[in-house]
Amino acid sequence: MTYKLQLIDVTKSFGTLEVCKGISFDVKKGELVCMIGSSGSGKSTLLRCINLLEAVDGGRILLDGHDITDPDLDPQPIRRRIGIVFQSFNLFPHMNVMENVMLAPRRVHRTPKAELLAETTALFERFGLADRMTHYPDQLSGGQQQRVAIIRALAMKPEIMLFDEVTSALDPELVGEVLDVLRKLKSEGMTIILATHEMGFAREAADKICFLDQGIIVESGPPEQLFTNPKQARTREFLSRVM
Amino acid sequence: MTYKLQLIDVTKSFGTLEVCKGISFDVKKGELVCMIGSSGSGKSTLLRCINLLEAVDGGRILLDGHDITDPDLDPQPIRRRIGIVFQSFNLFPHMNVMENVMLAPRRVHRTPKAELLAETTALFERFGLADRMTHYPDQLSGGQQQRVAIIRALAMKPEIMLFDEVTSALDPELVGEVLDVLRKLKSEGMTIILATHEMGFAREAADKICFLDQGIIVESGPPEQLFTNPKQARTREFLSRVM
Amino acid sequence: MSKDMQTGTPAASEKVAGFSKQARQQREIRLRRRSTLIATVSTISVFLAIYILVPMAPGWEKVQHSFFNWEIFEKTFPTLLNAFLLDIAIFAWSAPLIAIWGLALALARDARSPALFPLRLFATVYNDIFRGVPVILTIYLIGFGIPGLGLPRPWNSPYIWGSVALVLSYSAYVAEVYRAGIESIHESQRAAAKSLGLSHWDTMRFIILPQAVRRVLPANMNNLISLQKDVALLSFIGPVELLRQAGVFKSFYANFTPYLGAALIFLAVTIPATRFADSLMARQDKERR
Amino acid sequence: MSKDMQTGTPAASEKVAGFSKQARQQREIRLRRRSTLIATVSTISVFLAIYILVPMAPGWEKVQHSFFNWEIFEKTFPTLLNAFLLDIAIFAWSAPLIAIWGLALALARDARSPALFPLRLFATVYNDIFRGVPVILTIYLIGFGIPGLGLPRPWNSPYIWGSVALVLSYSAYVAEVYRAGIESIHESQRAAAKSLGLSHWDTMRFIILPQAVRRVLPANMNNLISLQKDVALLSFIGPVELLRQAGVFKSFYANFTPYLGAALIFLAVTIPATRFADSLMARQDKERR
Amino acid sequence: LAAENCAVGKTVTDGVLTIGTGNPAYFPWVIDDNPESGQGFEAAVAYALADRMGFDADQVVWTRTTFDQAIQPGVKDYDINMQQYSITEERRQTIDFSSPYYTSAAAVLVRKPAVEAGAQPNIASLKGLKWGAAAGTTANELINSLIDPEPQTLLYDDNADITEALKSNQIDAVLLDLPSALFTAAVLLDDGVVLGQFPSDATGELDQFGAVLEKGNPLLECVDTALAEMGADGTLASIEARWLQSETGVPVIE
Ligand SMILES: Nc1ncnc2c1ncn2[C@@H]1O[C@H](COP(=O)(O)OP(=O)(O)OP(=O)(O)O)[C@@H](O)[C@H]1O
Ligand SMILES: Nc1ncnc2c1ncn2[C@@H]1O[C@H](COP(=O)(O)OP(=O)(O)OP(=O)(O)O)[C@@H](O)[C@H]1O
Ligand SMILES: [Mg+2]
Ligand SMILES: [Mg+2]
Repeated sequence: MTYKLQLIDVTKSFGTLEVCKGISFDVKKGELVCMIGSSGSGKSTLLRCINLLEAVDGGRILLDGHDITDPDLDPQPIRRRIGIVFQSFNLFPHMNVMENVMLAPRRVHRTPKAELLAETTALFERFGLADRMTHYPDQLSGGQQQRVAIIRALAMKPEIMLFDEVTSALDPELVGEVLDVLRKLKSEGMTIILATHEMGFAREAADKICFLDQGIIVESGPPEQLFTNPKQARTREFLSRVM
Repeated sequence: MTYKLQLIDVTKSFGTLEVCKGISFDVKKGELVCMIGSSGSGKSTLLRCINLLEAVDGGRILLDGHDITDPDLDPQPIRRRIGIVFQSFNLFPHMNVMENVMLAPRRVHRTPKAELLAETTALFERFGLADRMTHYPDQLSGGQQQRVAIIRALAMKPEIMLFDEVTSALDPELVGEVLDVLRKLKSEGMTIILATHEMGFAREAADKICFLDQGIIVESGPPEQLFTNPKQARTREFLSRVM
Repeated sequence: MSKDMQTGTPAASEKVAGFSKQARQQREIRLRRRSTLIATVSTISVFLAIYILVPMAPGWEKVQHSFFNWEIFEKTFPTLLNAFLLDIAIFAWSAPLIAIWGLALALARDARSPALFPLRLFATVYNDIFRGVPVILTIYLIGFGIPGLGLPRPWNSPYIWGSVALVLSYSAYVAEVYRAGIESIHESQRAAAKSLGLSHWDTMRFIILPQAVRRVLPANMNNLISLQKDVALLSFIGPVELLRQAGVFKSFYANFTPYLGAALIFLAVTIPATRFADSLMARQDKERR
Repeated sequence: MSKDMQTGTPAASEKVAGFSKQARQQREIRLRRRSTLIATVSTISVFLAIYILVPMAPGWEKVQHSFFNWEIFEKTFPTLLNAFLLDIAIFAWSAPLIAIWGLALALARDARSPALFPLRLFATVYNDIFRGVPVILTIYLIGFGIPGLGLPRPWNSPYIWGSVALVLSYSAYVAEVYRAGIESIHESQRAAAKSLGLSHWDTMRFIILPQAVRRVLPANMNNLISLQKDVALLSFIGPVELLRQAGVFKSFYANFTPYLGAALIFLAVTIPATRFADSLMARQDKERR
Repeated sequence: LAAENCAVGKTVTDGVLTIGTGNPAYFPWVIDDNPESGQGFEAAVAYALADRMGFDADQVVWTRTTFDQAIQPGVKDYDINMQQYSITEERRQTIDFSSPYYTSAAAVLVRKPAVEAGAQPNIASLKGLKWGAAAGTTANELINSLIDPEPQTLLYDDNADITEALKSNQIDAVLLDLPSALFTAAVLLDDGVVLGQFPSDATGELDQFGAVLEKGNPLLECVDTALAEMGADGTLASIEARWLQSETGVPVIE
């Protein structure tokens, strides 16, 4: 059993709008998978389904081989194993960033305060934000905020991290620092799924690219192949528009 | 007299915050000048000063050789000669796009209705939006909205057009269509000043690049020189971050 | 391509079939049924408890006689309904005046030329005063006071001066709501209008006001609902509208059931109106996202 | 580089020197002075006109006697001030109860488990009823009705039940405000909390409520100001507070000056409070941009 | 109306006497809230007065006002208003009163439980009770000057509210004019007791009822003349005897 996560024929509708029309793919441990595709193609919805923030309508999602879409399961313990970072509105604006990071481990894992403080400080240091621990989110730049959001997810010690266009709301200059963090995570062996518009980064860092269009995976494969030699006309058209 | 617009030592503060610290540059008729620089460097403020939406504190702005910063001048007739398009919140959401375009000529120039309708239709056709004239702004994509905003400014028959990061709020796929409109305007001989983060476009289309940092123009020159061989350390550093 | 991947996936889970759409739907229906059952049972038991326990209070019979007296209800309700027509009439002529005068005040507060400073000052002081004094006090002062100045007959009517008091009070609230709406329109909209060369007044008329008025519609709906209720305060200076009629019946029968009838009539109007305002608000919130 | 450019620019304009910063500032100061002058002159002339013209109106002497009677003002004002202490006391013990009960109602309306359906239903119906009925009616019905159930002496006091009526009425409004605040917190904040594995209640307590309560502070300030004014309605079931005391004086002297005194006392409290709420609101709007 | 009549040209509507009363008008001053019937003390006085002034019964029109409305300054839409207004010097600043048509004793109304708890018709005992009164009336003044009770007096808009407050035991005692007190005790309460009445020398002028007229109304002289005649020839006394219960038997408070 080498797959960390498998999606099998996942479908999801909002009312009459079919957003995922049977999506299947799998992610090995330590892999970085990039999802690309135009706005509204269903990338965010898919990530939210994996994190159980949305219930799927059909199909299965297997985490370490266990179906996590079973409606009788308590979703909370599963969510803790899967970290997610959104495009924006990530941090809790009324707490300083240290409190942001420490809240969930304290309430959910009941980690003792001293231990937690040490762990948190270590995390902030690792990502170069040790001097910002008592700042409030709005005192930080967008890039720093996203890095804190990543730290917060990591503090729950997840097995997979999902990133939903984490650089889209950033000024171009701040994109780099967030992508650096992703590179670092990958090099440390984290399993990562990433929805992004940063084609350069996808090409450089991904193990696999999935191109979504209108709720289905049109094409997927290693970045060199997909970017240089796309098989599908739709992929070619999309790439010509964004590159 | 070949300069369409000259800025001479323009300064502008908000309270104690000096945003423009003596900015001088000039634009010839038919030229496209790009302003680049990191967030907060003062690009938007400068464009707003040129359009007289903000009053400068010191220095002069000459349009066709006439100082337009004279506080005794009525700003309205001058503003009509200078079109501006913003990053977002451009269109009036309660009117359809045709009404958006026709309002100002009707109220300001008092153009007769029939003539105006013909002109407006011609403009929409020229920019490929003839079939969207009765749509409301929120029924259009971001790129289409920006194109309508450009049409609206053009309907006042301005002599210069200012663009303030008109593609920053757009999905990457929609950026292209707006840049195409800019190319077209330039080819038709419009004088253009543009604040942008799109380095690729700046390099390709601009006649001159000005790099702003902390309220001064650090370096300016033709794009090949500035991008390939920047003289100032600050410019080099900025370019390394965004390219 | 995706088909390929799917068949390529090893069937590693114990539940090979997964949860089919039908199975999932059936489970959901079952869950929903259970919820409905729990909800129904718990609701019924709570109401039953109230129904059984309250009448066991020692003074219940007296209270029932004084407050829930069917006989008196029957006798007074038609007259109460009739009296409510006066509330509606007062509301109907006050509301448009409030809308107009409130808008004028909002524009006066927004006046920018220095020569119009007295206007701005006036509007500011006006709003402070009329929002600061309880409506009932304004009604007493204006409704009793102005006619006391010796106005000749038809012009000293409490209907007129009571309505004037309502209009004066409520227009201050409405003006503030309009002003909030005007200020909520993004600065860029003004900038866009200005950059096109539109005048201050044209910008207000074509760009700001249409958006502002629409945006504050729910807030103004709530003001209207309050107004509908405060029309009843006119009764304190004479007009025999619903509340006064209920009070007359109360005095006459020394029984409070007519007040209950009045409350029911108010609810019949205000609940649908509130629902409507809430739905307006919700729709607007949704649109803004 | 920029220095270079500047000197390289041909001095094409007629006004070679441009407008120096000093010249510009002086011009601005001059302009501002002129505006101030215009404003002052126009304000003074308007007030002068009022001051001269109004006393020429035919009924002015009567008005002065009935409304602006210094003698009666002097005689009644201290007692009025004293009566206002009761308003303050009622306000002081009602406001915290309203805040707590309103929050409880808001949470009840937000309850999601089916077993809590009666709670949700209750909160919904409660809010509809108490927002739909004029406060004065609620005060009559509860202030007279509940004590009528036969409560023993200290527990049947109109102070208690009048306050209860206020609390019941106002908590419905406050609950709606809280609810709007809770709903205004961006969906992503809930999603972020959920994705970290926080429970529903922890999310509410640590993430949603702290933000929501802060966000609706200005709206709740406005509710408090309304409450301060509606405390006066308690007078209808007995307590002799400011409004009643003014009414007694009015009847006794057949003169409206005491009402004016009452209005002044209300204004002294509500204007600063309103200003404060407005500034809170403005600060919040600014922050949100 | 005869041309020489003193009311000519002085009424709101020519040839008609408009009389204001309460809404509702209370027993025993007006029976069944129907003043047109002439039943009840004030209704009967009104018709007798109208007759003296030269108006036939069908020339009398009734209008309703609240208690407060009648004593506010300004133009009135009635000629005279009769709803148990006590004549006071302060009120005379703003409105005119006719000469009194009735002198009422101020009576203390309580419920049985208060009597059982030991309430007695003397000042010392009354001081300890919780008092209520109608806000616009002179009763509040009388309570303060005659009894000066320890707990704060509660004030209400009308008799119905007072009755309700008595019933729910929020107050122990109210001060009313004697006829109203007798009526309330007998009809509105199951266990009402008129505990006592104040001697008229104690209450001074505060318990004389006069009709209210607009300040400076020339009709006043007419009304006063008519009332004086009615007093002199015993008309008022006979109306009183017919409509108002005998006051004997209610103890006088020392
Ligand atoms: N809660 C919801 N209710 C209804 N429709 C929704 C909801 N969430 C998403 N959608 C719709 O589903 C479709 C897919 O949305 P999704 O956010 O997954 O796309 P995306 O690929 O992430 O796009 P983007 O690049 O803009 O983030 C869109 O049409 C969107 O409007
Ligand atoms: N109206 C204002 N009042 C106060 N400060 C302002 C105002 N407008 C702009 N500023 C400040 O002036 C500085 C320059 O802002 P400006 O918008 O001109 O920068 P910019 O180069 O356009 O940045 P961006 O790339 O983010 O648009 C910023 O620090 C900004 O906060
Ligand atoms: Mg998305
Ligand atoms: Mg900008």
